Amino acid sequence: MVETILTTSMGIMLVSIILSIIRFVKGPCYTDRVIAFDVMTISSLAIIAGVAYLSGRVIYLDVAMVYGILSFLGVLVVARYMEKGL
Amino acid sequence: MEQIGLSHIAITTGILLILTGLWGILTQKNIIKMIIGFSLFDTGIHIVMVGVGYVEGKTAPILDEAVQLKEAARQIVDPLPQAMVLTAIVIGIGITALMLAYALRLYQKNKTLDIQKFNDLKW
Amino acid sequence: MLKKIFTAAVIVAFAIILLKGYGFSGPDQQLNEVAERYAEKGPEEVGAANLVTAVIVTYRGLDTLGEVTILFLTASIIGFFLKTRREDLTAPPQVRKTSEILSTASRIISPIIFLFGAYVFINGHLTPGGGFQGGAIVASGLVLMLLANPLKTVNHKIISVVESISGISFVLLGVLGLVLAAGFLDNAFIGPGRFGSLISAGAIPIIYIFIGLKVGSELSGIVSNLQETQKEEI
Amino acid sequence: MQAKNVFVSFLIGLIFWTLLNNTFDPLILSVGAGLSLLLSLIFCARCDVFSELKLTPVALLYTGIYLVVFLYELIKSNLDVARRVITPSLPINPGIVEVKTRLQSKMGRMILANSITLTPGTLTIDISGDTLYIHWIDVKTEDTQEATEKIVRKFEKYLEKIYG
Amino acid sequence: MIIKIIAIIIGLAILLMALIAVYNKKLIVAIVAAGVVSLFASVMYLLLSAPDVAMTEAAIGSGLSTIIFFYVVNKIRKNRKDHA
Amino acid sequence: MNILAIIGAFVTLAGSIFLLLGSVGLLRMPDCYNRIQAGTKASTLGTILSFAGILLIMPGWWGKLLILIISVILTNPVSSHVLARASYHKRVPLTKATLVDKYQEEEEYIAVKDQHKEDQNNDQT
Repeated sequence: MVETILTTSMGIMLVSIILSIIRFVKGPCYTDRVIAFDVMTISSLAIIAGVAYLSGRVIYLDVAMVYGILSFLGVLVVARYMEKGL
Repeated sequence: MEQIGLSHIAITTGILLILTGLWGILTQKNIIKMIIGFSLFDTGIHIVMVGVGYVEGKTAPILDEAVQLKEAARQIVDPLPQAMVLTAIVIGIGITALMLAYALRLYQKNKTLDIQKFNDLKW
Repeated sequence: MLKKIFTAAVIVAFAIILLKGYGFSGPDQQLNEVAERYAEKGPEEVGAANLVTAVIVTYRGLDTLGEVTILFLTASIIGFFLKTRREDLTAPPQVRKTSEILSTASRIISPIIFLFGAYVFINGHLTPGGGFQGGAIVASGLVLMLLANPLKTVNHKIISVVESISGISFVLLGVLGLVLAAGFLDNAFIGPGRFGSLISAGAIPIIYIFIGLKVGSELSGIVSNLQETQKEEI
Repeated sequence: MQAKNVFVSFLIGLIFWTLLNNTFDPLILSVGAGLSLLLSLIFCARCDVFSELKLTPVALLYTGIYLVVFLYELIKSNLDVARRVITPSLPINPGIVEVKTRLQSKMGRMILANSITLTPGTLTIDISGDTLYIHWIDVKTEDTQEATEKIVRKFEKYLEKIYG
Repeated sequence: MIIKIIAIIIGLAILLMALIAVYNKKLIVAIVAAGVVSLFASVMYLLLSAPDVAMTEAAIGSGLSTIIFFYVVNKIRKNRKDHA
Repeated sequence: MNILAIIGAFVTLAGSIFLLLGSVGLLRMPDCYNRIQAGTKASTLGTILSFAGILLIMPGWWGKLLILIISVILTNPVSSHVLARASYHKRVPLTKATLVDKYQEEEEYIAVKDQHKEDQNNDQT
């Protein structure tokens, strides 16, 4: 029961990753691509948590923590580059 | 779906990524694009190596309450390729940074990033 | 056009070599001998719960030494290449100010990032992670501080002092293993401790702390050398 | 004021370390305490982030109330954005408005700006002095005073109690 | 089962992003696409049950190398402005 | 199979639906700022709900999941604010439907004016 629902929700997260990939390919300006990158990172966080549950290993969450703490640095550096702040 | 293993998917992806990176290195004229191609090549090799070490249906080589100590050899994947790849990734960023520093220096000297304009060694 | 065809031929040849090497046979269904030896004997010989750590620090410790040397060489070559001249400070730097939100947030987040990096390399023998990852996380914390305040300069003296002290301590620990135990970088000269607790696996936590500090300071040196905005030698 | 800074950041570091290790083993706790004391002495001795924070029971109570209000607004904002997204005609009329805040401390302003970013249809674009520029997905009013009433007030009255 | 589907989609995404990184004219887009390749590669390592490698790739490949690329491109831009 | 686990599974499902709506908004919205709004908000709540659901299913993992939730709440609005500010300073155009724009020409920065056109040419390195 629980695993079926979790599998469904991980499928929905995958669909969301695919939609943001479409935005990345289309995106007219840099901001669109960067925001698509952000959404992809966050969806991957949720997917990693789901994989950690399905494998039954708490240690996989450490990887998710590295993402959660460091992922916004990439967005930050692109934004500062765009506004000539580096 | 049953006969396709996870490692088949990983190794196919890795090989195609290697070829894409090599294509990028060979066809692009901008130095920075060539360095990006090199880093793609690097990632592809890492994926292939980890995929070769994967054993179907087994878990990570870290022993905690989810893996029994006695049964460890039947429950974990190969730790050796993972250690190698870990080393390789760290060296990879060093190489990438070094290449970027060279590219920056070349730009400061020649005022261009086009690889075909660098004809100092031609005669 | 001819060039493109030639390139495509090279790619195809490379692909054929790769596919021959793999042969579509698929992976084994069980571990090979070396991995089985590591999995069975590793926990008692080394005492680390994370077998990747055991392989990196003890079984293949010399590789790690070489790797750290390569990083050190890279960092020093970059520092030598992008050497800046101090007297070019005439033109004021043209940098847009950071917003107040980012500078406040970086004051809170960067100590947390450093603490997380320390957690990663102290617990390297129990959880995924270790010196390299922890060093990279520490360098990322430094990057956050530099992003929030672009005109800040990093003190290169502190970085190089930390780097050399940890490098020397790493080699000394290796030699200590040679003298007191079976070989170079053998970790058994400190008692093994209880399996799975923080004080276990002999000298691995100490070695990993030094590796983490060394990698962190090297990556920070690379980043700050590439970052320094105002002192350009043109 | 410096002792308070160091103390608060030390406390935050210790809580973070405990959550990370998920244990109360005295050895691990002492390692964490040493590390977070060192880090807070290095990084927070000269910064003024936590100096306006009030450490009274009333402030703690208001922090709890603020969290509840914030979570409610977060869920409301998401339902709002979701409704706009799935409506076929895409009912948006966006604009950038200007609002004022009474908060003085940097930390309070940061929390205010983050809360505004996460709540219904608003996104902080820039902050200078006591003026915040806000991108609003559904502009109801262009007047500064009314916009302040609508956007800022509901958080500000709690944050004032906490940060003064 | 779901893990294999995730792996297939992640693999396709990696290849698409690699093509963008090689063929896009704009340098910034290429660098960000290379960062996305690293991100998905890290998820792939996690599926192959290699959390150590995944962590390294997350911290180094996706974080630090993108940042280093941007610093260098920024220096090149400044240099060009000085000599324009 | 206790009732808490099933509640947690449904919470995770709700989180994934919010993530999906966020990326649909990313596709449908007309300009950058609206896309930032849709993208960051919905994905923040979606991720938080997914972690909360797994927290309900596996209560023993609370420490790390709590850190994940806190870090997402702390870092995500900062990055979206910085991104919005950067795209405003790069003069990414607002959509036609925009009613008011009070934030015009507040340039008290050190940066040199009117270099954005040259910059846009230069980006095609």
